[in-house]
Amino acid sequence: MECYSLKQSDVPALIDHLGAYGEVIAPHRKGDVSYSFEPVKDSEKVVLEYNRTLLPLKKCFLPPTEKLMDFSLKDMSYKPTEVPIKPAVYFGIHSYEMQSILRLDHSMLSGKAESNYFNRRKKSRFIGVSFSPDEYHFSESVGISIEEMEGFDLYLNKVSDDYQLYIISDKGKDLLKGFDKLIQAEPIHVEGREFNKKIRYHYNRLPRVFQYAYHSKVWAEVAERCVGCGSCNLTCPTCFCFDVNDQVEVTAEDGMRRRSWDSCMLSTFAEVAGGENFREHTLNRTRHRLYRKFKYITDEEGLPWCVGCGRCTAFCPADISMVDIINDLIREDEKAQFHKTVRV
Amino acid sequence: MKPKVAFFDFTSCEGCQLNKLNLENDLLDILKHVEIVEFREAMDDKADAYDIAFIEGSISSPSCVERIHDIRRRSKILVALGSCAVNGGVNAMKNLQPIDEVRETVYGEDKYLFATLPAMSVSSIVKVDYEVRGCPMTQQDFLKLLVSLVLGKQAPRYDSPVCVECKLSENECLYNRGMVCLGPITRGGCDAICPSFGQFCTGCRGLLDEPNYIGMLEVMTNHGISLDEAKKRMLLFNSNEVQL
Amino acid sequence: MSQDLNIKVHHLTRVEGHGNIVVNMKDGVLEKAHLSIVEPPRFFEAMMKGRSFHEAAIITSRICGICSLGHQITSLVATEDALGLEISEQTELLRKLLVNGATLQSNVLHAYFLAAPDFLKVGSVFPLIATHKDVVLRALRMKRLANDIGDIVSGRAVHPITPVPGGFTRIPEKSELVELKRRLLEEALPDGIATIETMKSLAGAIPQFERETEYISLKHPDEYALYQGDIFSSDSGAQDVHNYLDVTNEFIVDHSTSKHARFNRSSYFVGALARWNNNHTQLVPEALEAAEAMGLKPNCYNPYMNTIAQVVEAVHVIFDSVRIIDTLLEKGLKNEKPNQTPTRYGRGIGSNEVPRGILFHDYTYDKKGSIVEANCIIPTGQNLANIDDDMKKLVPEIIAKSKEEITADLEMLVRAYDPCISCSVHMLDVDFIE
Amino acid sequence: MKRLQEVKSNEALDLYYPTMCEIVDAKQLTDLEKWYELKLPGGQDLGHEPGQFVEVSAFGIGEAPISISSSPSKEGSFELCIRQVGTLTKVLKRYEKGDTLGIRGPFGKGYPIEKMYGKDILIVAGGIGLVPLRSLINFVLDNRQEFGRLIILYGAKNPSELLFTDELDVWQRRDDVELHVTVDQGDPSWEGNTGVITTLIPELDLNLNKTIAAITGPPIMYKFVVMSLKSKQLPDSHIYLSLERRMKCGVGKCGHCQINGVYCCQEGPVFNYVDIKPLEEAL
Ligand SMILES: Cc1cc2nc3c(=O)[nH]c(=O)nc-3n(C[C@H](O)[C@H](O)[C@H](O)COP(=O)(O)OP(=O)(O)OC[C@H]3O[C@@H](n4cnc5c(N)ncnc54)[C@H](O)[C@@H]3O)c2cc1C
Ligand code: SF4
Ligand code: SF4
Ligand code: SF4
Repeated sequence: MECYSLKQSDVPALIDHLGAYGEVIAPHRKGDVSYSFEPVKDSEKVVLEYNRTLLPLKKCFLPPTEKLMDFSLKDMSYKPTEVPIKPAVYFGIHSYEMQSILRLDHSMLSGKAESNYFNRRKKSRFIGVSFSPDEYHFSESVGISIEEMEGFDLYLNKVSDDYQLYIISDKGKDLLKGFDKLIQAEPIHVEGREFNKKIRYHYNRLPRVFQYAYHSKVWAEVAERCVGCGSCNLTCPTCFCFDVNDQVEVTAEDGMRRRSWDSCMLSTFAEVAGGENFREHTLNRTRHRLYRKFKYITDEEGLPWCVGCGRCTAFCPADISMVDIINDLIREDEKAQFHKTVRV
Repeated sequence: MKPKVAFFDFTSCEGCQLNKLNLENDLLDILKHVEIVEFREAMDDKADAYDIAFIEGSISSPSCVERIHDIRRRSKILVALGSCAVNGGVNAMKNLQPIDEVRETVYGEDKYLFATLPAMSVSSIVKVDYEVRGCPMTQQDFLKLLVSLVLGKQAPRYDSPVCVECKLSENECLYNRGMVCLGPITRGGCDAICPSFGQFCTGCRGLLDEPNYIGMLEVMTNHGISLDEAKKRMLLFNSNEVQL
Repeated sequence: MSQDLNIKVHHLTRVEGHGNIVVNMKDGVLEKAHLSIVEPPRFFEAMMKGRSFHEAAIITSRICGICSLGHQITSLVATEDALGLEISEQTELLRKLLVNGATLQSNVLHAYFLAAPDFLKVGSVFPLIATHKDVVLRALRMKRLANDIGDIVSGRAVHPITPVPGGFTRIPEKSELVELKRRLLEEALPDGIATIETMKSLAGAIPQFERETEYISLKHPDEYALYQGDIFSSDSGAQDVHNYLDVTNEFIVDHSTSKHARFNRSSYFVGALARWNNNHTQLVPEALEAAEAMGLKPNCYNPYMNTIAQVVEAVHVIFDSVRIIDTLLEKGLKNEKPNQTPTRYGRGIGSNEVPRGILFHDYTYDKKGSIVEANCIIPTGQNLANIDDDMKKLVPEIIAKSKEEITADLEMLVRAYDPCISCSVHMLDVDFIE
Repeated sequence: MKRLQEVKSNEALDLYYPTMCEIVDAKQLTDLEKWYELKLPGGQDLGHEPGQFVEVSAFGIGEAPISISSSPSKEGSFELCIRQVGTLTKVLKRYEKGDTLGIRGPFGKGYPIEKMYGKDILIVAGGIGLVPLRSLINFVLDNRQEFGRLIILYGAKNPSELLFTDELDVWQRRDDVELHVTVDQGDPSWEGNTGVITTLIPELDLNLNKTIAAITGPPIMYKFVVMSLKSKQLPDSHIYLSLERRMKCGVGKCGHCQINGVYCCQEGPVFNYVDIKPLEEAL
């Protein structure tokens, strides 16, 4: 892998250079203590040292709300929304975020592939950046290291005050053509970026824990504290459920069909006509959320569908922690195993 | 035939009425679909029967009760507009204190001169077909319902918390900013306008069907306010609704 | 004309809230002439008890949706006075901009939607859509812009969101203010000028009636007072707002659910006409020209001219808003957080000019920052005695007219005051004569 | 895991755009249910299997999954029958002959016809459950010699809610159909069975090895019907059920129809009982 060194002060120049390929989207400050991915207007404003953005990068490929079509009630006709294929560079992306996009690809493209998603995704390039885990990151526990480079075209590793830039794909190499601020360098291993939050088991063992956890009392404990606001799903980079709604203008002649992100933590999510609700209680819904991350898809694809970004925990007003729930399940499982052994 | 529409106000601040007059850009389009036959705040005319009656304000005196029964009898569809009508809104705060005490605060010695009822929602007196929530009701909500009624569509009840729209707008959660917010248990539909403008949600659209009160109080007290204060915040717009 | 007259207008239309006009004349002697307020009481003072200073303005803004901004800002000023919270210059400028927006919206609404139908002798603004479409569209446009000032600066024109004790929860973007300024100059200004023309053409319909009375408003040393100042009476001069109770002297009458007020005489006038009489020299020159064009002269004693004074103010606030935006942009917008750390606890008074006149909020806080006592005195309440006095003078003057005409003149008189009845019943409930 | 690179441009589909279909006939069957016959542009065949569904959309109102009620053997048009329960379905009541509706689909997996050839078919339909099963029944009738016995159990709340009464009469008269109708509550003119649908099962004389059961009805019916069939020793693998879930897309994306880990719109709505037995959220 080719490795170069890049001065911190040259990062804006790199961003400007990338602008030649397409729109550059990168982390910016938002609010008092938060960050968000925004199109770059001023490369000096890009923030490369951030913990996590409010909404995941998913928002660029599967927008929070998206118009599917315009329709006319006069003649019952409609006009599909065209989603153009546009080149874009996603700059300053953490490894878990990249992994979430790869998982999202699977969700939106396997079975019947969706064109809206495909078109947005088609010409995207990704430039990774390393990060220092805070009290919520736990991606290592789900098999994603800070330096995981899969999916990236280029990767920036922070080394003391400057960066090392790795060229990972040919597309990445193309992006750099004509950029002259790079100096050949030897890769350096960066020490001391530790994850503070850890799941106690290797992720391979989690499906087995979940196999016996369906009736655990942990769910009821969580449900007692959960206020059901849906923030955990809505900020999760691998959740992709949506709702579809029609909106009609005041003229009552035209309107549009829109889809928007939905959350399986909301009470009406699994309700059918007649009022039957297949996940009536918070307990059922919390459990479903975690099973979606660690069992259902995992059984098929062999990977946890959680990337350890910590958003669901960091943005939960009730401070419900994904890792704590899992560790509680593990503890309960161990206790059950212990009792079984003792009885035998 | 355009449906005959009427607006009536009871105990309220009339902000919802004003919000309709504030629909400057859409007012003329609306008038294409409906005929406004009664709107005391804006016109003199009166009519006998209505296809759709919009009711603003809480019911808080014996004469209000009579009037609302009368309007119901003459209306095909009756819609409660704004939190005062939907659940009593801020008016219902007076229901929290013993009525004698309330009167004493206001009238002093003369307190027994005056008759008053608790501030009640319209639906506690007559059947309400639809609700437009919020204090004030939002113009988009009102238009949405009006268009639905024109299309003959039954407007579904919205039961998702304010947090949903807050997230979709990519707001920084006020809890992360050290503030206390009622968004998690408040019925959304307002596009999380308050958090989007940096202010906590006061719960003006009423609570979800099944709010987790205990969980919410725990969240609020964990973020630095007393239990007493947390309960008061919850009650602000929902004195008639909160079950603690 | 007979010597007996019995007028009872039940639930007067085109005013905010519920009120009845009652006139009773027997054998040529006027027995009764008054506006009775019949709105059910709402007990705001009681509701405020025990509430935190974070909530005070949220609650009082709900006293009245029409004047919500006025109540909110006045409430904030009272809270800040009580808790010793300093506010920044930027906060003050943004508040003034908001007050201007609210004044513009309310005055335009009143002039076009509530008063103009009287001048044109129709029942509401809706028939005017067919006959005077461009005028209606203009009114809607002006109102929209006025509301947009509220929407942009305070989040929402009715029950504003961002103004909180000590500042704002969100500061508008520079680009938003630049755009507002553009619209004020390119849309509001021409519309304002056209409004003057429209009002000029309607001026003939304004009844000629005069009654000199005491005019009370705020007065500010540097500007046309809308946001803060001293209390000023045309009879006795200036007073500190902390002495407001000496001015308002509220008293109970048996025909109204709202208290009345008096100071040096049996009644006084608050609102646009009082502000005009007391402070017209501080208006921008363009507003003074507008006044002249519409026949409004200093020391005008015709209450019907209140509507014209409102239009003059509309012109003033358009110019003043542009000035405020310029100042804000010049100084650069700062992302300030509200100052919410109390430096003392106790009593505080807030007073502002809202569209209908001078408004007072008075709170006392305990050491936890919760309200122990609250009092609000509302412009319409202060005007009620003056309206009654006007009626007593007016009825004998027009007694030769038909009953319908007399009723119309009386309704128009009450509407000229732009009474806000929702506000005035924030507290009191008395049985009234049906 | 599926990768972006594995997807060719022409494989990425516009999944959410309906085809506009003309209503060529419509009839109110009961107070609540209305029947529609629709035609695709150019009279194309829908190409469905019994048990599959389409997403029906009316602009301005929304979309809902609705079973195809006609047999695939019917050419040139297809039929739906819709109960008015909510936002969309209530508005559809006003749609008449000549109006257009948007259709996406057919979606999902229907009944395993291949496995049913030569077998006895036991239909258990509760209420509106007859709608998708009618597709199967008519398919069997159109290919009568390919199948063994056709036993139909049909239950409704009361006689006025019985659907397709004309066809019930025809089936009743045919001697190659064993039709048993019951209502929960009869009325004075009702001469047939009363009682819930499970009361019909014990009397059935079934050839257990040869019988395949197809059940559709309201959620609470399934548990009891399955229990009765099991007590008759019908093997689990011979039981097929069609499950209802909320569906927003019909193509396995929106997540609403998930039953534990299984997407009802993809793997279902018709399931073999063996496959859903381990799913806690299924019944
Ligand atoms: C595979 C499949 C096949 C189907 N086939 C048929 C068929 O052939 N015929 C048929 O008639 N139906 C069929 N259905 C059911 C049909 O899809 C639903 O009846 C339909 O989706 C209802 O849509 P709607 O817009 O009318 O109702 P909605 O208004 O969307 O109602 C849907 C949900 O919202 C809830 N809801 C609605 N209003 C309120 C309210 N005021 N308060 C609280 N909750 C409310 C309802 O309880 C329900 O849970 C099928 C369903 C599936 C999954
Ligand atoms: S489940 Fe939580 S930690 Fe895992 S990917 Fe989703 S938001 Fe991140
Ligand atoms: S700010 Fe309030 S509404 Fe928004 S996410 Fe946080 S708690 Fe929910
Ligand atoms: S955010 Fe809360 S207080 Fe604000 S409008 Fe919405 S529901 Fe009302």
